[in-house]
Amino acid sequence: MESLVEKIKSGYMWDFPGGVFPPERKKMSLRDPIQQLPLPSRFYVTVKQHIGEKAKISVAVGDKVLKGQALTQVQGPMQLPVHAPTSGIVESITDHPIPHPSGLNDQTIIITADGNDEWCLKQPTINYLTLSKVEIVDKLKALGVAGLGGAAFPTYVKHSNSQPVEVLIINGVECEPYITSDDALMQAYAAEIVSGIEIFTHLLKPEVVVIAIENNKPKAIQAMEQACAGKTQFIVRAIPTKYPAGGEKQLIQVVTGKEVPSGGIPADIRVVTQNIGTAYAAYKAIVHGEPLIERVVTLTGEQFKKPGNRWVRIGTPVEFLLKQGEYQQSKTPRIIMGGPMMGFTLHNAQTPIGKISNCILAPSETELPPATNEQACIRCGFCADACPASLLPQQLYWHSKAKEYEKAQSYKLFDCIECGACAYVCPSEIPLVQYYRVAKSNIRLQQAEHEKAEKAKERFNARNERLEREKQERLEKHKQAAEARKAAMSQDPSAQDKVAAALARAKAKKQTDAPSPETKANPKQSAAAAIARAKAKKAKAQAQAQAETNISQNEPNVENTKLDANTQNLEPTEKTNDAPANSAADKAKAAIARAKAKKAAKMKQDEQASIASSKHDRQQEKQQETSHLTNNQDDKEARIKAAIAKAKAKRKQLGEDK
Amino acid sequence: MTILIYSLLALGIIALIFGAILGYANIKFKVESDPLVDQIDEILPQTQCGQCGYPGCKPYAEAIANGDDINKCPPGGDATIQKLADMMGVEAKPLAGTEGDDVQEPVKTVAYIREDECIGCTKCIQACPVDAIVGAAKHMHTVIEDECTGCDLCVEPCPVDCIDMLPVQPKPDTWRWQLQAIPVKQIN
Amino acid sequence: MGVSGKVETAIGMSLATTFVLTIASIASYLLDQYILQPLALEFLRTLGFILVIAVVVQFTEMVVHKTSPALYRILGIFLPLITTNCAVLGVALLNLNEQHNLIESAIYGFSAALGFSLVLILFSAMRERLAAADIPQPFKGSAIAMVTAGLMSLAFLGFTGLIKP
Amino acid sequence: MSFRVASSPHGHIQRKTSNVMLAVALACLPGIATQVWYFGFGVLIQLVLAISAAMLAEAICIRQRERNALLTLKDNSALLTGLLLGLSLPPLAPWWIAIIGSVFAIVLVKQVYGGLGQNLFNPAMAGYVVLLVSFPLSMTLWLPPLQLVEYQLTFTDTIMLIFTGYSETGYSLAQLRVDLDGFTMATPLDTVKTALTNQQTYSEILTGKVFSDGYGIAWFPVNLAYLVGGLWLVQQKIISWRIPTAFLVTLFTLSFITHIISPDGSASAMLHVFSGASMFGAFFILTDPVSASTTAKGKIIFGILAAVLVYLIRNWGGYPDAVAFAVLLANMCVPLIDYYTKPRTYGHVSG
Repeated sequence: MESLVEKIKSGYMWDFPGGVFPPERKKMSLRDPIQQLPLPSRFYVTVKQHIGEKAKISVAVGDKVLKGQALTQVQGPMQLPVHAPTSGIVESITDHPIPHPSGLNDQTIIITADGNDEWCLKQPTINYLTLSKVEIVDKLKALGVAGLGGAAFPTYVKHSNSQPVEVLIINGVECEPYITSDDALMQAYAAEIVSGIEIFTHLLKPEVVVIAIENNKPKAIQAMEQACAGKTQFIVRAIPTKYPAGGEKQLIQVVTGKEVPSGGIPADIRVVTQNIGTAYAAYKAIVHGEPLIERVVTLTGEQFKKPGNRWVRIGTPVEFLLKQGEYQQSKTPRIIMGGPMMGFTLHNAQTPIGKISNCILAPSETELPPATNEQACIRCGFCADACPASLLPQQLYWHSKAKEYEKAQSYKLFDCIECGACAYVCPSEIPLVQYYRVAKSNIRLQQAEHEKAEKAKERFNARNERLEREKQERLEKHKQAAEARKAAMSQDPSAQDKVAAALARAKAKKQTDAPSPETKANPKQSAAAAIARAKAKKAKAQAQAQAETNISQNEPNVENTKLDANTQNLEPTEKTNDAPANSAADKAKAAIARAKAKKAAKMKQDEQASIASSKHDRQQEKQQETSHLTNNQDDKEARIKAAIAKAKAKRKQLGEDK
Repeated sequence: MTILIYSLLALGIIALIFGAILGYANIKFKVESDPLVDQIDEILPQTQCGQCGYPGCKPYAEAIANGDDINKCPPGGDATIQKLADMMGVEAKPLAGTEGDDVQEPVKTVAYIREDECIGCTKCIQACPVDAIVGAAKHMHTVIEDECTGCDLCVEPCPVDCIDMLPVQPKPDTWRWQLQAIPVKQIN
Repeated sequence: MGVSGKVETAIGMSLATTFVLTIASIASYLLDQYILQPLALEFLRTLGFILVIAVVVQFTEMVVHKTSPALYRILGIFLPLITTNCAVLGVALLNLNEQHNLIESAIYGFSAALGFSLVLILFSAMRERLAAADIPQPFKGSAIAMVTAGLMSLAFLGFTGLIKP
Repeated sequence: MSFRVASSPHGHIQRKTSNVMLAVALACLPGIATQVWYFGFGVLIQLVLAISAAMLAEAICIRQRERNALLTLKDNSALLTGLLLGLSLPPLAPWWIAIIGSVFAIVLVKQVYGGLGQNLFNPAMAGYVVLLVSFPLSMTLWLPPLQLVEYQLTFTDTIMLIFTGYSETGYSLAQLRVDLDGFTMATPLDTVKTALTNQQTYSEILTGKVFSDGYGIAWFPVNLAYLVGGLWLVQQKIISWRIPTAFLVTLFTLSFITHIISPDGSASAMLHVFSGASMFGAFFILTDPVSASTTAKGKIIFGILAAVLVYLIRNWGGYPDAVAFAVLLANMCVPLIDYYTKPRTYGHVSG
């Protein structure tokens, strides 16, 4: 049987199951070549733009940065630096919306451009063949080159593993409708891309390099063939148009007929895939020494008056792009970052462009009608036919909706690549991918919680052992002390009368106690006073809480009435649990009730009142403790003494309870 | 009359034979203790918070093993009840105390010590079942956020009441897709 | 009904029942042939059969307890139920008035058990799928199971007249 | 400005559930036409009765559960169930037959399980079986094809018959069924079964009134019409080819084998495949997406199982045409079949 490489060279192609054919609508954004953009006034560079850990920020607020200067330093594995898109001043480092479906905020470096776009010094290497493999990979890492296909996987990691590579696939498929950023890049910069691919071939030394392009992009295929004219090792392969042919796993299946093992990475079957954009970025980084600060973004959709591809600096806010493309706001505005199949809707216009955002899509109502009502699943199986990973979407939906996560996993939920083909063909318009995402995140959460519980259990057992050990030690110490005393007693007789003298002194002290005035009272009286005072304070706090909850009685929300119920039944338990020693169960229930009541009270009480009242307590304690001291003596030292007294009193009171 | 004796005799013999077989089987198939308890303990969230009325998760696991009902664990929430129901082959009841309103997810909370009011009395350290509070006598105390299981036991012993239970804020990587709650945000 | 909630338990239960039924039919045949007949104690037949079945079930329970504790814990209370399962006694008695010899009664017992298992496993697979359907509140739980059982019996009506007596 | 947030696949093809159900209903048209042509207007009346009863029952159930009734009715599933049931009833069956069948089908077999998509059994066939079992007499009153009947029924006659049991001129249904030479007529399969039991050889039966050159007179074109409708559905990718082919191929081979073994003792393979409700069952009943198996391998097993059951009951069972029973029995095994026929997922070794 001829080896895989010959088979690929002979032009044989495999196919992947399922797949859908959405309308492409790519013409709209391919009319004119890639245009440059003026500089926006402010850039928002998200610190974490790749799969892996955040790098350490190396600039401070107010620093002056030049274009291409590294803003973060790499410290650990799987980290990637980000660079300044233009010269300017670091305005602030705060939380700002990030290009993520959740719309949450994350650490972002905000740079105000000074307009002169001045480059920092670059270290281009004319002939990279002289550099060793490690140096090239480090340069890729230092200049922040990440996969631009959609996953932003740090490129240097892909090139630093040691396994031999049989096939290197360059992914120019771009099967998502509407997006033409790779297509435009190939048509305009074929030569640079090919030299980028040469760098990858130099690094990986694959037996064959396949540049896969969908056969609905003739101009791109022609441009790439011209650029690879001389190179025997490079094969430009036109693959049949079918969504999701561009998915890494599906592309490997089409080109090599092999399947990436579940949970494994393509390198396990000696295949590596790289995106066209990544090849271009690698070329600019190695040969020109320019970090990844710019990428082609397609602005498309009927709402854009001037759709097309633009060179956009990483960190440009989407709002600026909307102005550039002359965006007309429709009744229910909807901006999608990415394509219609896998893109996510943005929560607000301030979100910046990241390394993964290849398209801003602003569809009109008629173009991509928003989903209407979701009907029940009739198990028709259209989605099972469309699924490229040959899963059973209807069973996954059935179990995910019923929260039966073990069954969902037994139907291999985590092999779903969320390409959206099943939801696209579902006649009942069920947002299947949404159900799977919810199920996946719940499963991940449950696993995380299970690990946390595991850790908590270990700590709990460790703590018990510690307490056990301490008790043993204490017993040990007491035993030795007792023996030492007995030994001392037996040796010299004088020890006896010392004990007798101590007893006599104690008796004498008791007579003098009774008549002495209050101020010099022995510890017992002051303890009783402290208990009374503590009870008063607690009653006062209760009364306050009771007053607040009565006012809020008429508030409609259920939460509050539940709280009232707690506070009501709290009253009786409050009184009872002081007196008799109760079992751990009532104590725990009281703890919950009191915590909830306190929380309700705190929500109502503003901060100010609580500080005033606690200061008032402290003053009161101070007078009682140090009668001759004036009150503005060093506050901290007095407070600690007061609390210790209170703690002693409390411990005594607890002692009586047991 | 003889029929009566015969029948008694016959039944007697049969009973004897089978009794012997059963006796023998009983010895041969001796089964040691049932590993059920630590399987249940495996599922419980180990917050040792005592909200189920038992002083910790292990005692509650033993209680479940000999018949206590399985919906007394608020931190575990529905997921734990579901797992316990599958394991014990019992019907999964909603969480105790939340039968009334619709069961929303218990908000995960973490303890937080207001530093300016803490007097370093180490009472909360003794109370914390998982040693998640760092500090020493007369020194500043603080809670290790990752370790704290939100079991609420440190709030009560604190003399100056400076510990609050704050809900955990979702970070981008721990953010969870919500099904219906896709918000339409009014931001401009 | 209780055990047919999940497919695994149903399979476990049907295996146990098959084992019990076959052994019980053989044992009851032997008991009748060699002890009751010669001593003309036919009237003791039912009592003897129940004794035999009880012993066989107890024996299986111990075997299951030893071999797979997990299955035992899930099946636990249902294993002794097999004794009360009238099919077992029914098969034993049917064997007699059909004058089956040893092999016939064994096959008869085994095939009866096979039928029982088939229905039980099908029924449990269906109930497992129903667990996630949003059945209206009054029908949840055993109500819907009864409806399904009714429809199943409706379907089995198709086999009337299959065996020409 | 605020943006609408939605989950990821934003585009969608235009084929909704309602179109799918409607397409299946349309595919039945040729079959209905031939049936009306051969058996008179009774079929249409039964259809109207069955569909209206089904829709009404569904509307009531949905409103019981406080859901938007109009919306659910628009998905045409009740219409399809009513249509399938109406087609399988004898044309002149009394009016309450159709009503009881549809109400039972919708309420007890579908809504009780939670509405569209969650019922385990095919509602139409469950309804048909309940009727067959509880009203055997009126369910087997199949009128012979019109050409053979001596008394031509007018439209008013059929309505009178259905609603009053007597035609305009006072003939009762039984009398009408008498044909030219006096003895009552039955469906080809029925005749074959009764004849075979009283030891007539198959060739003699063929000479009987009901058959013409080897096939049932009316029933062969009806089956042909359903075959045409079915093939259109498969071409439209509304139903997958797996179930019908598996069913027909198995039925054909089985009956062919027995026919070779005992040519006199059993009907020919072609008769089996082209008579009774075989075609109708294969393309419209078995492929009901809700109650059939969903996995590719599962569909084939489902088809084979149904064919074997039909073959068994037809040759040895008590009922002449057992498609309904076979469907229900196969539906019972669907959860088990789905459980064991999971396709091999990408990147996994075994299924």
